[in-house]
Amino acid sequence: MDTQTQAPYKRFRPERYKPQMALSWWWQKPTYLLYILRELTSVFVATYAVILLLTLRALGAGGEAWSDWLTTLQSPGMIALHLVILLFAVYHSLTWFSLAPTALVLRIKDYTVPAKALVVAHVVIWLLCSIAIAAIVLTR
Amino acid sequence: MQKSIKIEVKRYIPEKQPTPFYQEYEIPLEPKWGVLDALTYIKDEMDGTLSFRWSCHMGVCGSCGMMVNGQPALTCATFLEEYLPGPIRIEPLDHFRVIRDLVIDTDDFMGKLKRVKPWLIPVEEKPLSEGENKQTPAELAAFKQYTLCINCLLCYSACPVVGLNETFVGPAAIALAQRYNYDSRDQGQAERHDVLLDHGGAFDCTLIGECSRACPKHVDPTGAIQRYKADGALEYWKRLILPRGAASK
Amino acid sequence: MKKSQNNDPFWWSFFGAGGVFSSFFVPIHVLLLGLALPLGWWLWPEHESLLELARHPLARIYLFLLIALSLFHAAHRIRFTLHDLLLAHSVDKPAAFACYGGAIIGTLYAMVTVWTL
Amino acid sequence: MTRYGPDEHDVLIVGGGGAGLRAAIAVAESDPTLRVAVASKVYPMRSHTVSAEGGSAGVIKSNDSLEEHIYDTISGGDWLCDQDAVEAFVNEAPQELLRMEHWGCPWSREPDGSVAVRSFGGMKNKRTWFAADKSGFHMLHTLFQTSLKYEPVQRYDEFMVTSLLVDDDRCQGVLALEMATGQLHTIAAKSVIMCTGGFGKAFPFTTNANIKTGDGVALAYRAGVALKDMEFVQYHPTGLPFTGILITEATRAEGGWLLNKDDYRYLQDYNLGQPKPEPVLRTMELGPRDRLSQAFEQERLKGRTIKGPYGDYVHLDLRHLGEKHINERLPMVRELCLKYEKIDPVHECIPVRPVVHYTMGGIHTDINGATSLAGLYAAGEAACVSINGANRLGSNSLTELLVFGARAGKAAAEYAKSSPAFSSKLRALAADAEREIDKNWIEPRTKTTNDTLATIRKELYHQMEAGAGIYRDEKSLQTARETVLELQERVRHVPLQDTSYTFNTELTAAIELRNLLELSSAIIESALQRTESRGSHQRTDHPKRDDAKFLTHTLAYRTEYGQAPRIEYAPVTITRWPPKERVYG
Ligand SMILES: Cc1cc2nc3c(=O)[nH]c(=O)nc-3n(C[C@H](O)[C@H](O)[C@H](O)COP(=O)(O)OP(=O)(O)OC[C@H]3O[C@@H](n4cnc5c(N)ncnc54)[C@H](O)[C@@H]3O)c2cc1C
Ligand code: SF4
Ligand code: F3S
Ligand code: FES
Repeated sequence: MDTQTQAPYKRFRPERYKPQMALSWWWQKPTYLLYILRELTSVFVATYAVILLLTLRALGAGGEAWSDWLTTLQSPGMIALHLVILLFAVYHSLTWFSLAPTALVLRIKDYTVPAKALVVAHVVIWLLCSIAIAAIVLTR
Repeated sequence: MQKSIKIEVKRYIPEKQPTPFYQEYEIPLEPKWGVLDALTYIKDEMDGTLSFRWSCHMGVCGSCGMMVNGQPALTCATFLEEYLPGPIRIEPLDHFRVIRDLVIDTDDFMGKLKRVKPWLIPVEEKPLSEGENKQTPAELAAFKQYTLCINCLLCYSACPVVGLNETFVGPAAIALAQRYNYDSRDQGQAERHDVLLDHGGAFDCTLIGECSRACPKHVDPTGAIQRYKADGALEYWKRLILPRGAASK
Repeated sequence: MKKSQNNDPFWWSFFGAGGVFSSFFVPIHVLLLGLALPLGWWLWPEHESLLELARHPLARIYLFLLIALSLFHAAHRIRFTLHDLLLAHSVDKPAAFACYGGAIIGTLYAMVTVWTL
Repeated sequence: MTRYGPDEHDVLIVGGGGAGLRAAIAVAESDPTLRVAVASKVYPMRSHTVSAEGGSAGVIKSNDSLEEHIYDTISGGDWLCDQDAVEAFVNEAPQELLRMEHWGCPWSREPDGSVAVRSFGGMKNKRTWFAADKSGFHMLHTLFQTSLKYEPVQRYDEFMVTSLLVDDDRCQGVLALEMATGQLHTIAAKSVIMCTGGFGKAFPFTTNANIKTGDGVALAYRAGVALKDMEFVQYHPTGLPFTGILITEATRAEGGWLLNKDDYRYLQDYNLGQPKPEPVLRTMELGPRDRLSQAFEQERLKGRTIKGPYGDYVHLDLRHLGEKHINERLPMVRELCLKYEKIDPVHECIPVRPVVHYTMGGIHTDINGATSLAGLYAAGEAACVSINGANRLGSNSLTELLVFGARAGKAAAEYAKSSPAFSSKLRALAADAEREIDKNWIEPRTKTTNDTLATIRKELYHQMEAGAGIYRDEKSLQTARETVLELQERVRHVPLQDTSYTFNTELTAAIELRNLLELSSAIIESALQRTESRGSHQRTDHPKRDDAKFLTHTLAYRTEYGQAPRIEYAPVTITRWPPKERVYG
């Protein structure tokens, strides 16, 4: 039997309707918005990496360059920028830690370490690291 | 006591007009009714032309997924009283082509499902006479969660990446691949790497996490995908650095 | 087994490492060097002693990794976010080029900086 | 459609449930050159096998024996089983279940890694393999996923088969409605296997899914094949009152109790043994389903059940099992109760009532699934091979899908290889069938009636529950008989509102309803003429089993549309287990 000559049951061949995603999709659900904010933290992380690089440059360029750089840092614009960066950086850290358990499944024999415990562990380590860095820098 | 509730249904009948339209129905509000019961009521008593899929009415066949007030949901396991006083807006699942009314085209998904080789790939066939493969409860627990997927596709319509990127195999398919990867009886990971490492594979996921929030069976595709990314990246480096064929067989 | 045509796992590895590094260490640096010190919440350590600290071999490695990995982390994310926000596959190639390119340049610059400190 | 190959096959399987998929794999394995296809009106993993919870029986433990499984099945079926079929079934069950294990089915395990088994109603020994309480779900998905690896297996998903193409006295394919387009396809096949499941949807309160409308059984019936033992319809004693959602027998196997409105374990009053705190096999709550459902009905008549908005009910008490045990062994039950009844079985009793669950009757086949029509095979709940007799034992059905799915697959493959070329009239036959559909359903009708599909369906439900329910008698059956025949006439005049060709679910519902009506009339007529009580068929006017007259299979043959069937009888195969009284407790 050939199928080619098989007459269609009715002339009709339906079209599919393909919905389009709106440009504003990320605005339509709170969780999407939080996601986009989380992704945008990367812009600030990158910005800070550049600032840190400039800081090192200034540090390496001698005492005068360093105090110039400090003055720059003290400008209100720079302070404001750092505040924003800090906000996003902390959001980045928190979201990163809260998602860490998704990739990490710790199983000790029959016991699976609950995700919450892993998140808490991350936060604790984060705080310890931060204190350590602060101590090293500030006790100079 | 509220006696009735308004249901707005997004309809699409290709013979009628090329774009969808909304239609409203006012139906009696019965205790214990699910959204699906409302739809069958409409179909039986008000409008025989409304098309939608359903079968088991117990949240296990996976055919009745729709958008309910903008969230993907299994309509047989979502209840009217959760949406009082209404109205309730019912639409076909997002990101899929629509065939008719609330019926979406799932062929693309069926193809993707097959691509990840969701079957047991043992090193060699074990003859029946040797009995069962031993698998301890702990080994079972290592992949059990990923076996629970009912292919309802809620995760696909929750995930923006699915909507943005047609080639993405998607959360459920990757979770299913992981279901076999983590099965102590399976040795097919290498074959599945070929798909999951490639374009459209796990690395297209940007960890939005909506898939897991939408999943009615707590499969946690987000976790499955993230865990894959860790395994997959390792495999990638092995394939890059080690001579051909030396990476995991 | 076939070689993957897709380099995303490569970039993702750096993205992941960068994510870990930056989430643990970036906030404290912002707080210290960007706010606490300029605003005088603490006495400024001397330029000399700071420089000495930064020249410690471990510190050099640490600083280099922090900058480079943060850049790669950000590059990967920005690339995908651009794609998600603009809904355009056509931007992906140029975006990838710009993002990863930028990260590579930044990394080289960081290497020189740290080396010559 | 590029997705589908040419519509010509060696073996076509209608139905993508457990039986259909197992058959497809059997064909593909027996000869990879055969062109095999599965046509299903829903995507295979949506098939109703998905909702089976409890498990699948097969002897595997060393303290169990094949002999015992055979005996439990035969006595459970009130001696109406064909004993040769039961023997084959029990013998092949373990290897089929093992094969499922080798295909990856996530069976629950013992601590040492071997497969765990649980007890089940009517079984004297623990032999039910299970995957938590989602056994059917896991089996169906395992079969479906495994079937994907066999390249020769093609699929026609969401194709509803509407007619068989019969010429030269053999079945040569089907006509199927592609739901997405409304196109009718002629699918030619050397042999066809009907795996379309049961027809519990003829009743209002049922655990069965919307798709269980017995289409394949009706198709075979229309093609002249006899329907066997249609009067035997199983009520499951524990369904949720409104939704009919099944609360698996495993709840009772794990130790659940049935309590009437006085918190009394009423089963002890019905020859089912004495209550013990621990579950005891083949007694009390672990008695067979027919007995438990009948006990409920008796309690109801005595006014000792609880009244609710959706009918009377009793309580299933799991509270003494404790939260940990319930979560481990019965997670789905807890989930279902929380969702659909808003109660937590850890702290509250579950309201339950008997609901229609399984249809023992079906297409009359031999031990290889072959029917009297050459080229037509059947397996699964659609078929009646006769291993279930007058009452199926829980957990035998899933195994039946595997054993007889595989057998039918092999037999159909053999037949296809030796069968002659398609007859030249196939195209014309298909055109006829197509015209029939068009005439009956598609052509716009002037409105001459106020009937709708829903009103007719409701009337059918009412008649089946009242006339052919747990207890039946001459009078109730007669009324049901008249009404159902009348409904068959009325349904022909119902105009459809939906004139679209695209996914017209009103059209498919109409076809399904017509199938249900035909089957219902076969159920009723078979029940009317069996003037005895046996297993699930209980006649209040003939309360005794009558082996002298009725140790026989009922065969219902179709006469005219809208006429009652012709009933004949065929002997039951008895080999080593002569009929005895059925005792439990
Ligand atoms: C709630 C519930 C729990 C159960 N629990 C157990 C248990 O614990 N143990 C046990 O042994 N048994 C159990 N059973 C019984 C068992 O699940 C069924 O008997 C069995 O699954 C039937 O399988 P099947 O393959 O014959 O049909 P199904 O799985 O019902 O599949 C029928 C297939 O036929 C297709 N089809 C139907 N009509 C057409 C048509 N016109 N055209 C094309 N395709 C068509 C459908 O699409 C579907 O794919 C349970 C049943 C129910 C309802
Ligand atoms: S992963 Fe969850 S949401 Fe996605 S298809 Fe499976 S069950 Fe549905
Ligand atoms: S929502 Fe989508 S992006 Fe990944 S984590 Fe889930 S698949
Ligand atoms: S109808 Fe089956 S999942 Fe809702």
